[in-house]
Amino acid sequence: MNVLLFVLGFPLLGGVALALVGHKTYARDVNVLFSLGTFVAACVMTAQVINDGPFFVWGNQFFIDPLNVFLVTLTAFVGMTTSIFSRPYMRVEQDHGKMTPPRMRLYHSMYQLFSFTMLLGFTTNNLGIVWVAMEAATLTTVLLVSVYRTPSSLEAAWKYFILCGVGIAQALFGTILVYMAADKVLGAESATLLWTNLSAIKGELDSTIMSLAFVFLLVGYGTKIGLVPMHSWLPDAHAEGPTPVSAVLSGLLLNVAMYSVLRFKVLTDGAVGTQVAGQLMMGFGLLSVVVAAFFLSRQKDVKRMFSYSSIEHMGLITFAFGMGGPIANFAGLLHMTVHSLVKSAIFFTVGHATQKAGTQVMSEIRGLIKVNPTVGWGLMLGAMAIVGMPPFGVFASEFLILTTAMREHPWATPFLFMGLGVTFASILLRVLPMVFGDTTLKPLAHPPALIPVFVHMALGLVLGLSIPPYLNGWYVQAAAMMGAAP
Amino acid sequence: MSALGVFSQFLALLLALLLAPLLTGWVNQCRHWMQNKSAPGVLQPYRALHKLFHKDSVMAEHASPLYRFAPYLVFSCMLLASAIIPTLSTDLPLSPAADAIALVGLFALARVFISLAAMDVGTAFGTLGARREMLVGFLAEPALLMVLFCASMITGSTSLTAIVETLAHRDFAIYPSMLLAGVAFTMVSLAENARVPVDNPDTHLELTMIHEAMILEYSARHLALMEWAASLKLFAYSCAGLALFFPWGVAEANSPLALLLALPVLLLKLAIGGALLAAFETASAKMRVFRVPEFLGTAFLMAVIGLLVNVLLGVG
Amino acid sequence: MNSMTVPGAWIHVDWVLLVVVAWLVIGMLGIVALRRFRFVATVLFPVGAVFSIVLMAVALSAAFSSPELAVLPLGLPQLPFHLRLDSLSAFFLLLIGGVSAGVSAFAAGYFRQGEGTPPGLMCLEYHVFLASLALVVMADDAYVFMVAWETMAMSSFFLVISNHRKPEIRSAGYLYLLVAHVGALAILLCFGVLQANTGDYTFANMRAQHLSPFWASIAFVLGVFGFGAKAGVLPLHAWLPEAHPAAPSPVSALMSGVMLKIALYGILRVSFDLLQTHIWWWGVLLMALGLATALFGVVFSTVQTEMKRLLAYSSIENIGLMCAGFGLALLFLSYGMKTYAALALTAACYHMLSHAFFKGLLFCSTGAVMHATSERNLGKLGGLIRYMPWVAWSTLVGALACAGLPPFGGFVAEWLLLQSFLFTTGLPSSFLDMLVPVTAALIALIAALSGYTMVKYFGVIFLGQPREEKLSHAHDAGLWERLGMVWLVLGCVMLGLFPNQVIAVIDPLTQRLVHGGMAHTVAESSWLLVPVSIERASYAPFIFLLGVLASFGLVFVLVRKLYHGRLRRVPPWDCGYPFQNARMQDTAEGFGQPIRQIFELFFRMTRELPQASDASPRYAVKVEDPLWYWLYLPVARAVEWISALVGLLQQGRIAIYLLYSFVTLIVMLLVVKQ
Amino acid sequence: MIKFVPQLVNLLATIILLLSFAMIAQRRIVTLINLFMIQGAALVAASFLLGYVTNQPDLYVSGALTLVLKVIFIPWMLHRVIRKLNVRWDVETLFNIPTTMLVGIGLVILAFSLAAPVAKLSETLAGGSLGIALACILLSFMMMITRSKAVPQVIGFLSMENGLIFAATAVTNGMPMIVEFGVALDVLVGVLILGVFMFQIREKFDSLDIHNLETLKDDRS
Repeated sequence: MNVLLFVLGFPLLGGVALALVGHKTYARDVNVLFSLGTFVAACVMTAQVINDGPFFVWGNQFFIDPLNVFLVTLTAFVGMTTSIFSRPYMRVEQDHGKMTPPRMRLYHSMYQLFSFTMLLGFTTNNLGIVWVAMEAATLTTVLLVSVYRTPSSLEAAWKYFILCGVGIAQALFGTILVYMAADKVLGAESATLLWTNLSAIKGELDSTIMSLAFVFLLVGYGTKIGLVPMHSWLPDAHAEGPTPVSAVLSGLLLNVAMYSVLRFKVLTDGAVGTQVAGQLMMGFGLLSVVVAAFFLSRQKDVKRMFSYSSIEHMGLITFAFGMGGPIANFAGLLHMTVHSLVKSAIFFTVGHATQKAGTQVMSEIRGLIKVNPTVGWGLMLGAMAIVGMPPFGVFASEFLILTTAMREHPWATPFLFMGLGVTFASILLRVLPMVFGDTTLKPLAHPPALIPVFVHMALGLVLGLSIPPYLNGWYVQAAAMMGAAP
Repeated sequence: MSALGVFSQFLALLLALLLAPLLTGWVNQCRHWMQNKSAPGVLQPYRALHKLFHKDSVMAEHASPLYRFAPYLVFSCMLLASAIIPTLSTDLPLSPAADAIALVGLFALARVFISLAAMDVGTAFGTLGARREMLVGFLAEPALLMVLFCASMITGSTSLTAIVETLAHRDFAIYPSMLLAGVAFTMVSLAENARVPVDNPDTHLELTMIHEAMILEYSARHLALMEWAASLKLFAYSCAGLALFFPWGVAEANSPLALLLALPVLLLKLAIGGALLAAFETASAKMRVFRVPEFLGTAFLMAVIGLLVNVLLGVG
Repeated sequence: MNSMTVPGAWIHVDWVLLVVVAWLVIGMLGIVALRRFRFVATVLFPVGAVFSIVLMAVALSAAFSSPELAVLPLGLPQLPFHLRLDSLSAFFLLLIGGVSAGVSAFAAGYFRQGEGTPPGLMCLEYHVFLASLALVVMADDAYVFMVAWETMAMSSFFLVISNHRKPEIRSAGYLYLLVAHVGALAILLCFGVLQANTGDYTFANMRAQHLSPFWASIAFVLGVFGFGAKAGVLPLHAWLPEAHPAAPSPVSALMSGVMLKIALYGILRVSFDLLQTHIWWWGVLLMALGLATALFGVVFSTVQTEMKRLLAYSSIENIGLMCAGFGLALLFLSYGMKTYAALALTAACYHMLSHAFFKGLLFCSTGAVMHATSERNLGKLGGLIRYMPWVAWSTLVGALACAGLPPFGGFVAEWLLLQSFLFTTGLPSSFLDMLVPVTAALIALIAALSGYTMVKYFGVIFLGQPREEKLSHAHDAGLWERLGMVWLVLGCVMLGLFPNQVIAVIDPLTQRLVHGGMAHTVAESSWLLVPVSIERASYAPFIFLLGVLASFGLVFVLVRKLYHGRLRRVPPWDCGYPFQNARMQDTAEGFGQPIRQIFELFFRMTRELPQASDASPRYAVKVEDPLWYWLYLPVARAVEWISALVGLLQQGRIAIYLLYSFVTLIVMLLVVKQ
Repeated sequence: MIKFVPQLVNLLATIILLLSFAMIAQRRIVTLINLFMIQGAALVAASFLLGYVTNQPDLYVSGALTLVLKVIFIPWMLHRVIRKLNVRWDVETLFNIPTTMLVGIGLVILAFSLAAPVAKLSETLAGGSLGIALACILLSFMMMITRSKAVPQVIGFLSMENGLIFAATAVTNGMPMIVEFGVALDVLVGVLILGVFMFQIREKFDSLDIHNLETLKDDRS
């Protein structure tokens, strides 16, 4: 009777249950309840890992270690807060007639199934299952993105499906190659896709196959991370779906993809011995940072803009992990965490703002702090945090990344400098008039749910000012687990 | 500070106070002679001052206190200036209190206050004069400073007494830089003392006047103080110039004899200097106000070149 | 707050932290009492001022004591907040405390009910700003430094846009924050170089590293760029004349008086303390930058017609002079001429101190004037000395100090600076020797020009006749405002009259940074300020002042005694033209016009000249900053252009998107195939 | 018999490759679906064969899955879809066919050259056919790029999956069972969702022409 059962069971059950009753009015609260249950279970599991270290579940098909347990908790947490946020939000959407009861049912059940697939992807030890989970996550989110059934949402979903489907297919080929490589070492017994076994013998894996495999995996999962130039689906999907979905997509799904790439990077580094994987990741990371920054600077739609900022941050994280080394890995993990928190918080506020304005076009959203100071300040602080203003955590990780890069890869710093500078300029240029100045907005019937926003911001603040020791313990172990690259 | 020092300090002050109007008078005298006019007499400035002090002061009704005390301040600034410039002796107790840079600062202070006073009443003339005065000042000050630096580079000091002492009693040497500096100094002092070709002390022509425009509103004792301050300024400049470029005859510390000797030498030098000034003024024509910056800019550049020459020849 | 030196004992660091915490608490109280204006104004701000004075006292005693360390249980896990209070920090804490005391008192009377940010929030931002200022100079590792630094930028940014309904104010704040952040990124990279790949970000470690000249130079240049951006050094000055006018006056006073100095503190810390090697061209670079900045600033400030813009440009000028001083000190240091380096550094620090006071004072006075007249355009002011004497006379002191006239602080600073330039002869390289006269000349010119500016500033605002009707019922500043301004006036006067005592405070700093100082020479000559030797140069402001005052009084008394003091008040002489009115006085533009002509090539001017045929002929001239067109707009255009190109990538066709992935895949396969 | 097996597998592999080319060339959607079905059949044959030779029951199972999905269900569904939406022709491709073929040949060469070193290492019977699998994947990728209607794109996507399955089967004698099932499930659900989508797209844009799906550009909108 393992706690993991609950971690995975709650969302799965919730998916089924909400598939039946998701259209009822109380479904929102049911949704929140299941997410809450998941979060509690995740916390318990975390406690276990903290107490008695990593452990296997069910014939080591599942493996819980510091790296994934903290991602699990993060996912469960953001999933919960997002469900809280989506209560009033979706209510308003229903009032505006954008959602109908059957769509609500689809939305709720897919929401739960989506978090199930993510948690599965994190916890499983079988790289094949990782792939399955990723594909399943894609499918569920495709349905979530298209839930409005508007032409643009359909288009976005279609692109999302095709591009990510193809990408995932590459990833599968990569996985097959890895399997092949492992097959030669371990022989034909069926445990050969278990990450633990693989990482045990990563030194002996054939380097040619592994490097080939990593290319496919990076392109494949990189599509889901949103690395330039495979990013094209991301802004559409984030902008056209409901805001809670944008929040979880930006905040969580990208993390899952990143996580799986990391797992494979460890193997590849072990097998190839050279830095090739790291260099590829650094290249993609830099490209994403710079290109996304320039994309950002020309957006008019607020959600598009922040989804580009997600691309930029993912690029930064990829760059950090590409550099490797304890500090950079630490920074990468920290950045993953803070980005999830802050970005989802931003999407929450943006959601309320867009509902008030009745549009996502930034030039028509003005003077939030006149109408609703809390939303306004939430957006302002969120923007400040996401562009890397201390004392928020994003700054902490950017501090470590930049300072490390400056001495280890000086050639990269001009690009980072340019990327970060342009991002800062563009985001604030758009956000300032949205928050300040005279207003054009109207108050709404239902009060916004701002607790999640400020909880997230507070956590981001804590991560910037003083990281709790146990969390730090996680990071350090996880960073070590990813191997201190030479 | 020795008793003699204190004495020579007082002597210098007294001399400045008394001789300043005389010098002005003498220059005017010479100029009238050269222009074939009948001269009012050397003592005319004293009479004018005396008359002015007797008159009732007339003042604009909305003039502020600043306007009232400006003349006193300007006057005392000039007094202090002429107190720290070694005229007779280099043994001046006050001189450590203010070196060359402070001297320039002192002139600047006086200039600022006279301009502010001119702006206070708010007539068109006053502000015009103030602006022109500041225009002259912002180029004249650095030029003067550069001239002094030229000397202090040679003598390795910015304290006036030290400079004069070294220049006067070091064995004679020719410093080409001092030539440039001398020319610059002459131009600056012409501008600073409202002389042709920069300004004309005895016209009230709004196209050209600078100094007169500023004190146009003043009358009686305030005007007297302003005039006296002006002649003190002229005196101070002349003494400074003489001390820098013809320092011979200035007495050293504790040598009463030299002190006695210094007085006639000074008078002689002043007489010649005044005559030359008058001659120059007569010979040259008043220039347009807009050409003043070029004039002073030239002076400034010359002084800087002088400094460069110093460096080049590795003096000091 | 556990301190390392004497565990348990209550040492300076703890006192400073106490002040910081107190400020933060005051800010929080402001949030609690968000809209209770009277409480915020008459209780919170004065209390903050009291703590500023405490800080000042602590800093004074800390300046002479040995460095103290403290470690706060905050920050990154491997990197808690390291704080260090050495003589350098102490000096700047003194500056912060001294100026902020006056400004806070002024602010207590200044902030009014009304538009924009509620007073409580203002109070929070203000005191967070103060606290972050104090923390920056205390920081002893890169992380806490950057945190405090950016907090400073952010809080001041929110203060600047506190009246955010005006779009131009918002854009000013935006420009400010942008430049500040770009600078911060550069500083970050600078620290990245300094930590030399050890992963240890404490300053102690950075001091221990010995970088190759190449890396050291990179660090120096990055540092100068980053901190220069914050200080308003050319060509990154453009935010300054926008942000200062936009901000409320006490905030501009703090930004101009204190924050710019904190930026210079960064330059000092990095180039003198953290970097162990010093290369001569660093000094030359800094000197050139500084002089260019100073000349640019002063020339622009003379032609401004808006009070606060004028002062902002004059701040740029002063910053430039300080940078020149630093550069000279670096030059001397790189040739091991410690005494002269100390002299130059002392001059620069003295200038910082006096500039902090008089510029704070001047900005406060603009605030008072704007409150009294709701007018910031010089062309519409005039004659205020009769309606608001307090403001006028204290402004006069500030203006004289700013013009660098004896016997005020500004003059002492310039005096020392010129002295240190005079000593530059005797540098090993003749090329540098040739540099000296030119630099000295430039400095003299700049000083004179600032005199011009200040006469314009004071004369046009306070003297003459009121140019508008409404001015005649302008009211003088309130009690708190007077208090604050008087405090700052006292600062200016003290700095002017007691240079030796001030230098004694600066001395530990120079001892620490360049291992040389002037204390010994100063100590033996009680009233005289003697940089090196009495033969070389000396200056005694006190005797100077006594001389002037004595002769003043004497003349006054004598005139009264020998003659009389009779006075008649009449209307001024109208030159025989009875229709004169106040509009016929020289305008601000008119006063700046000669400078505009002489330095024409500095400006980007657009003139509108009247025609003979015009029904109502009007003359207008608009003076703009050419750098804006040569540097900033091109960069902006470049970004737009690139982003337009990048935008082509995202053109909607799924086939093309697939093609991207496909090509990427192929290319990477080819890459790994090698 | 055993010694013929590698040749046989390679023969099947070649057939699959041939079919991919055929698909690229083919314009009629119905034929396209049929070709896809045949490809699936060949795949099934290959996996059964390998399963028989290496007597691994897993391969039978996966073969069966493929049979059910790729040979029976999906073609049937696609047929139904196109009948419902009556889209029979995919007249204009983005590039003309011969060019596409040429590029395709280039891709095959690349795939082989990439697979060659890897194939040497593989000691399974049909290790050599890794290159062919890779080629199939790349070809179907290209097909997806070149086709301008939704259905052919989906078919391309599915045939890419075929290539993957073939790779798994031929190179590694099949993935672990659980993975096989997961993959199969995903494919099934994916196809279902795609079907639904096509109807929705059709009803929104009344055509399956993906030129309609180009509104979400980045021209400052």
